[in-house]
Amino acid sequence: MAIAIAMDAKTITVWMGDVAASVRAEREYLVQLDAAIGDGDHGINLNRGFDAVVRALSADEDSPPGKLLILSGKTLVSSVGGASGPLWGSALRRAGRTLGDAPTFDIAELAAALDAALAAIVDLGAAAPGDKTMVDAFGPAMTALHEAVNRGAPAHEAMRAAAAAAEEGMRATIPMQARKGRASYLGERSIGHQDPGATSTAMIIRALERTLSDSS
Amino acid sequence: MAIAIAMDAKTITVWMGDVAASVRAEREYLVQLDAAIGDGDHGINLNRGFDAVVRALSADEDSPPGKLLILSGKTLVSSVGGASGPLWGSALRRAGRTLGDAPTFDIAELAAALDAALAAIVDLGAAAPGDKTMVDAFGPAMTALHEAVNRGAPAHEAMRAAAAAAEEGMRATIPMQARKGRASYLGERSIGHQDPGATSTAMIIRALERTLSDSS
Amino acid sequence: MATVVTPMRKFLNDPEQVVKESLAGLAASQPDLLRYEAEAQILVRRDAPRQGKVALISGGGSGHEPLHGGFVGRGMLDAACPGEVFTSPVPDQMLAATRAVNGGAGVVHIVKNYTGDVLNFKMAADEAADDGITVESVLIDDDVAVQDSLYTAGRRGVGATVLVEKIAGAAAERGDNLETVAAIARRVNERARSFGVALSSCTPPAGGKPIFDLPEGEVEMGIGIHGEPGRRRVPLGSAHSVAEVMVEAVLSDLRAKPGANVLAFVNGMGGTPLIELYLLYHEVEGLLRAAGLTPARNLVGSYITSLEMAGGSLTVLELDDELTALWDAPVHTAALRWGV
Amino acid sequence: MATVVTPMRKFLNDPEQVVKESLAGLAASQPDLLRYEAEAQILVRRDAPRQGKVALISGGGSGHEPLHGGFVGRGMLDAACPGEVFTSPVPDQMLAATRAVNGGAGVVHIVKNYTGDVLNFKMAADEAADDGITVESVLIDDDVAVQDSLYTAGRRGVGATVLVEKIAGAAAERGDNLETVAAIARRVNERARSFGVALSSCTPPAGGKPIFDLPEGEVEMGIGIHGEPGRRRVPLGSAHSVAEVMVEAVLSDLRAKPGANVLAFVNGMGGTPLIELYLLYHEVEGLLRAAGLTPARNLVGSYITSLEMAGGSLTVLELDDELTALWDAPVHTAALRWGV
Ligand SMILES: Nc1ncnc2c1ncn2[C@@H]1O[C@H](COP(=O)(O)OP(=O)(O)O)[C@@H](O)[C@H]1O
Ligand SMILES: Nc1ncnc2c1ncn2[C@@H]1O[C@H](COP(=O)(O)OP(=O)(O)O)[C@@H](O)[C@H]1O
Ligand SMILES: [Mg+2]
Ligand SMILES: [Mg+2]
Ligand SMILES: [Mg+2]
Ligand SMILES: [Mg+2]
Repeated sequence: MAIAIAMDAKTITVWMGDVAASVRAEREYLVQLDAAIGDGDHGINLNRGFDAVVRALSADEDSPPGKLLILSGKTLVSSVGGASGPLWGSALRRAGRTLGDAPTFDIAELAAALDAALAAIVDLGAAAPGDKTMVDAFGPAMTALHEAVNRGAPAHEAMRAAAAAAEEGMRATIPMQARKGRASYLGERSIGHQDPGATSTAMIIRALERTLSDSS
Repeated sequence: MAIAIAMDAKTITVWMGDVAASVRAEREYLVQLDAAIGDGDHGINLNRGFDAVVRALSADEDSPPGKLLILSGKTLVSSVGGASGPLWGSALRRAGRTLGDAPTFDIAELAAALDAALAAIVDLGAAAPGDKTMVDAFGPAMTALHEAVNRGAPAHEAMRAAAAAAEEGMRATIPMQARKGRASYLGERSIGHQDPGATSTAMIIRALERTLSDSS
Repeated sequence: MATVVTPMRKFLNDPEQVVKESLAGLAASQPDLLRYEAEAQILVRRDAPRQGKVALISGGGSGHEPLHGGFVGRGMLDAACPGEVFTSPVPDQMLAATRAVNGGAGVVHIVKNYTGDVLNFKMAADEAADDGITVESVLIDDDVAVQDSLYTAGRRGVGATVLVEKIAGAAAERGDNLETVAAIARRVNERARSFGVALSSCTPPAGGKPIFDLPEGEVEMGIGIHGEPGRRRVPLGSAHSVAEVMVEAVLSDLRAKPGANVLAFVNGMGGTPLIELYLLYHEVEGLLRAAGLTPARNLVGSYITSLEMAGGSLTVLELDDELTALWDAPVHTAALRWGV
Repeated sequence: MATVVTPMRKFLNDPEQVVKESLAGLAASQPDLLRYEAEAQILVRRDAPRQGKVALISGGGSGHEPLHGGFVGRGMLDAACPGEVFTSPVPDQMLAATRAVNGGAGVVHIVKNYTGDVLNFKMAADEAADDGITVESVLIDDDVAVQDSLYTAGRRGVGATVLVEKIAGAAAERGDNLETVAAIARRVNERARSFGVALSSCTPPAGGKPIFDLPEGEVEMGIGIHGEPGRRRVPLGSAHSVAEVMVEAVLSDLRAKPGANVLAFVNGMGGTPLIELYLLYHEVEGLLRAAGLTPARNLVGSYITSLEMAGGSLTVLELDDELTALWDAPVHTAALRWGV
């Protein structure tokens, strides 16, 4: 079985680099999803935002992981706009504050940081489960993550369970009628489409899973 | 051989009624021709104009043919607009003045009236043969008409020759480069298209031929 | 009827630069009126900040021109914060604009009710408060096509935004204080309702594809201004029948006093020419009078658009003497100008 | 009214009525400015005839809104004669307008150089002369896309028409006599050149079909304002490259004095939104400066259109002090307003 190694600043930069790459790769797909029930800019927004995050991080060599997450969140807020900018921006900032100044963190601390991230999104956007938002991918991911951590699974295994749950939650948004964000304007016409924010959220968590697996 | 009967006011009303009917029938075709090298309104313009002429004539029972032509011309001027309104309007007015107050007219007098009509078009529009205008249908028609009248052909035969020549002249506009009217803006791109005004002119002369044939 | 997919028939260089280049062009065409602060990507009234005057700023995604930049100037906005096309601006822009226009009397944020705009403006307002700048946020939500319920993000802000910016701008210009200007802005939003229809889709430059497909002969009823699909799609009827739907939707929700004076705003979505907007106004005006209302003021033109979308919207504002006087007050912006 | 499904993306009732209904809407929206004489199908300045003032009228096919009806009012036109869509009006209209506005000081006919317009205005002028009304006809022919030669009907009148109506209108308003007003109008036409491009076709309501087919990715260079095809068709390049062609075509023919002040008029064809027009102005302004000219004045917007056509045109007018002062003079019309 793999030996879980402690996670550090590198984990954050690799993770954000992976998110930037996968968002760029799926940019058109996210645009199409958003065009169907929103305004077609989600892929462009996140592409612009995470490219900016990568640039910002590359200028910061020696900050601890918490600070890098705060920098990432501030960068998203300042570069994305739209609904997803403040939401994911606040999420990463809140997660960073939770990690504090420690040079490393373990899976339990990571889970706590991600709890704080989800809480930030809910505080700001007030979305409930089933509203057809990023929360419907993020929520199930956290449940699965805690379940795995509690049974002592190694980091990358726990995160693999979280990523799978996020993707399941993402697909589960298809039959939902949106109650938050632009898609809610469509009323019943929002049913039958996968939520773009839930989709990008599943991608962000899957990127973290890859990061941990490769470093283990 | 047919006995040529004298032409009178009825000839004018029947002729104008036939023109209105054939322009209405060919309205879309004339629009397409004009769309190719002009602005696509020729069929609509003449349809509006000759319908107005028919209405005006139906309100005038007992005027002599010359007066009816003047009324027709004035009506065209007041209802068509575009280039073709003043041109054909002035043409019919000038033709009407030539016929004067006589209750009837023979083929020679008709030819003289049509000469005056063509002259009015040239005076106003200054088009020369080969400029790709209605003149390229009207001119050949008059040459053929005079030739037939001079050899003593009966009215409807003479007019049949005129109508055939007008249609030949109409087709001959296809290879021409327009030097007058909207089509001239296209320069060489006007080559290869049949001139809408020459086309409607050939229709007007063909309608006169049918009028004379039926009344003979 | 063949579906015609809207192609990119645009004057365009790099799609990523369209907003910046367009803002530079607007600023170049109005040097006496406003300045473009490229770094912060904001348009600021030339003579800002004006000491003692309540300042108004607004912002939102681009693609709605002349909103908001075309409304910066005397008697209207002190600054505009244009985001990327159809994407709300970032808090840094609103914060920079708030600082640039603050004349000590406070700043009004005019925020169209979209999640993105609301969240980004909120973050900017929080930071402005840290600077000790008093900010009053006014939410615009006049679109009757969206049910205002727990099941939606609430009504969208559409046509009323133009009227709020003009009328509240006049109140600030005459010297009203922050609370009064904000109250007047909220009153305009309160007394205005809008409904929009799309006759075609539109194509965001960065995406390069129409945001939805609308076959010829169909109309999308109840659209917003971001190319969001509407609530239903029906066969396109006569202008009269479309006007009937618009007027009915707006009036049934506005519930204006019988005989009230109203401002009728017939707006084009960007690709619909004036010949049609005047024809539509002809229908709307008749229907309003038939409903017992008096169109005492009107605005006809493309003032809040969705790129090159064909379509239009109707906004009806119930007037009172004060709102009428503030509407008539002098205004000098790139897009609205009278009395000066 | 019956709900008819129209294949066109237009607000439309009976296609035969579109001009009348649109004119009625414009008049209803501007009751203080003008009146619509439905019988004669003309728009007349509310306070016409103004004794002792030289009157200006213009007219042409409809589909170019706001031209000409949107320019009726103080400091511009005294009356407008709108024909059917893309079809010049009939002499009866110009005669009725001439009689309605004649204040004893003579009437200027502003005629765009199209065979139809020229012939119909000429017939009206002849009849007005019979009434003893002095008419000065001014021909507008600023379109450099058409070679002015024996082999064409001569240059078309396009964008300069707007500038002539504004500047000559200001001259008449300040009390200049007939000869002076006509001379100033001719000077503006003389010192102005235009060039237009189409990014899409347009569909006349009565015809119901696009007037020409323009594939995506191609641009029609050197178009007029009636959907006439242009002189050549090329792949659509960047806004910068299109602006280069426009500026080159206009300046090479205008031959303005080095360092001259110019008025740069970036016009939309009806379906192109402001975000693109400002972007295009940004390019044009830079190219004019690079050519050593000073864009001292500008006008950006859709003022002389071809229905819903996507595209634009550039008009450059070489200014002198008098023309600049007359441009700046107060104007109050539906489409242009400042200083009042
Ligand atoms: N109130 C909210 N709470 C949580 N997530 C939200 C909320 N509103 C919108 N979202 C998410 O944001 C996504 C859209 O993001 P984006 O397209 O970038 O912004 P915008 O809708 O402003 O264009 C939606 O798919 C949804 O998942
Ligand atoms: N100067 C002219 N002399 C003779 N005929 C002309 C002249 N100019 C145009 N025409 C004729 O008019 C026709 C176009 O008529 P129409 O489409 O009704 O007017 P418009 O060109 O104003 O739209 C042309 O096809 C041509 O035959
Ligand atoms: Mg979006
Ligand atoms: Mg024509
Ligand atoms: Mg957006
Ligand atoms: Mg025509």
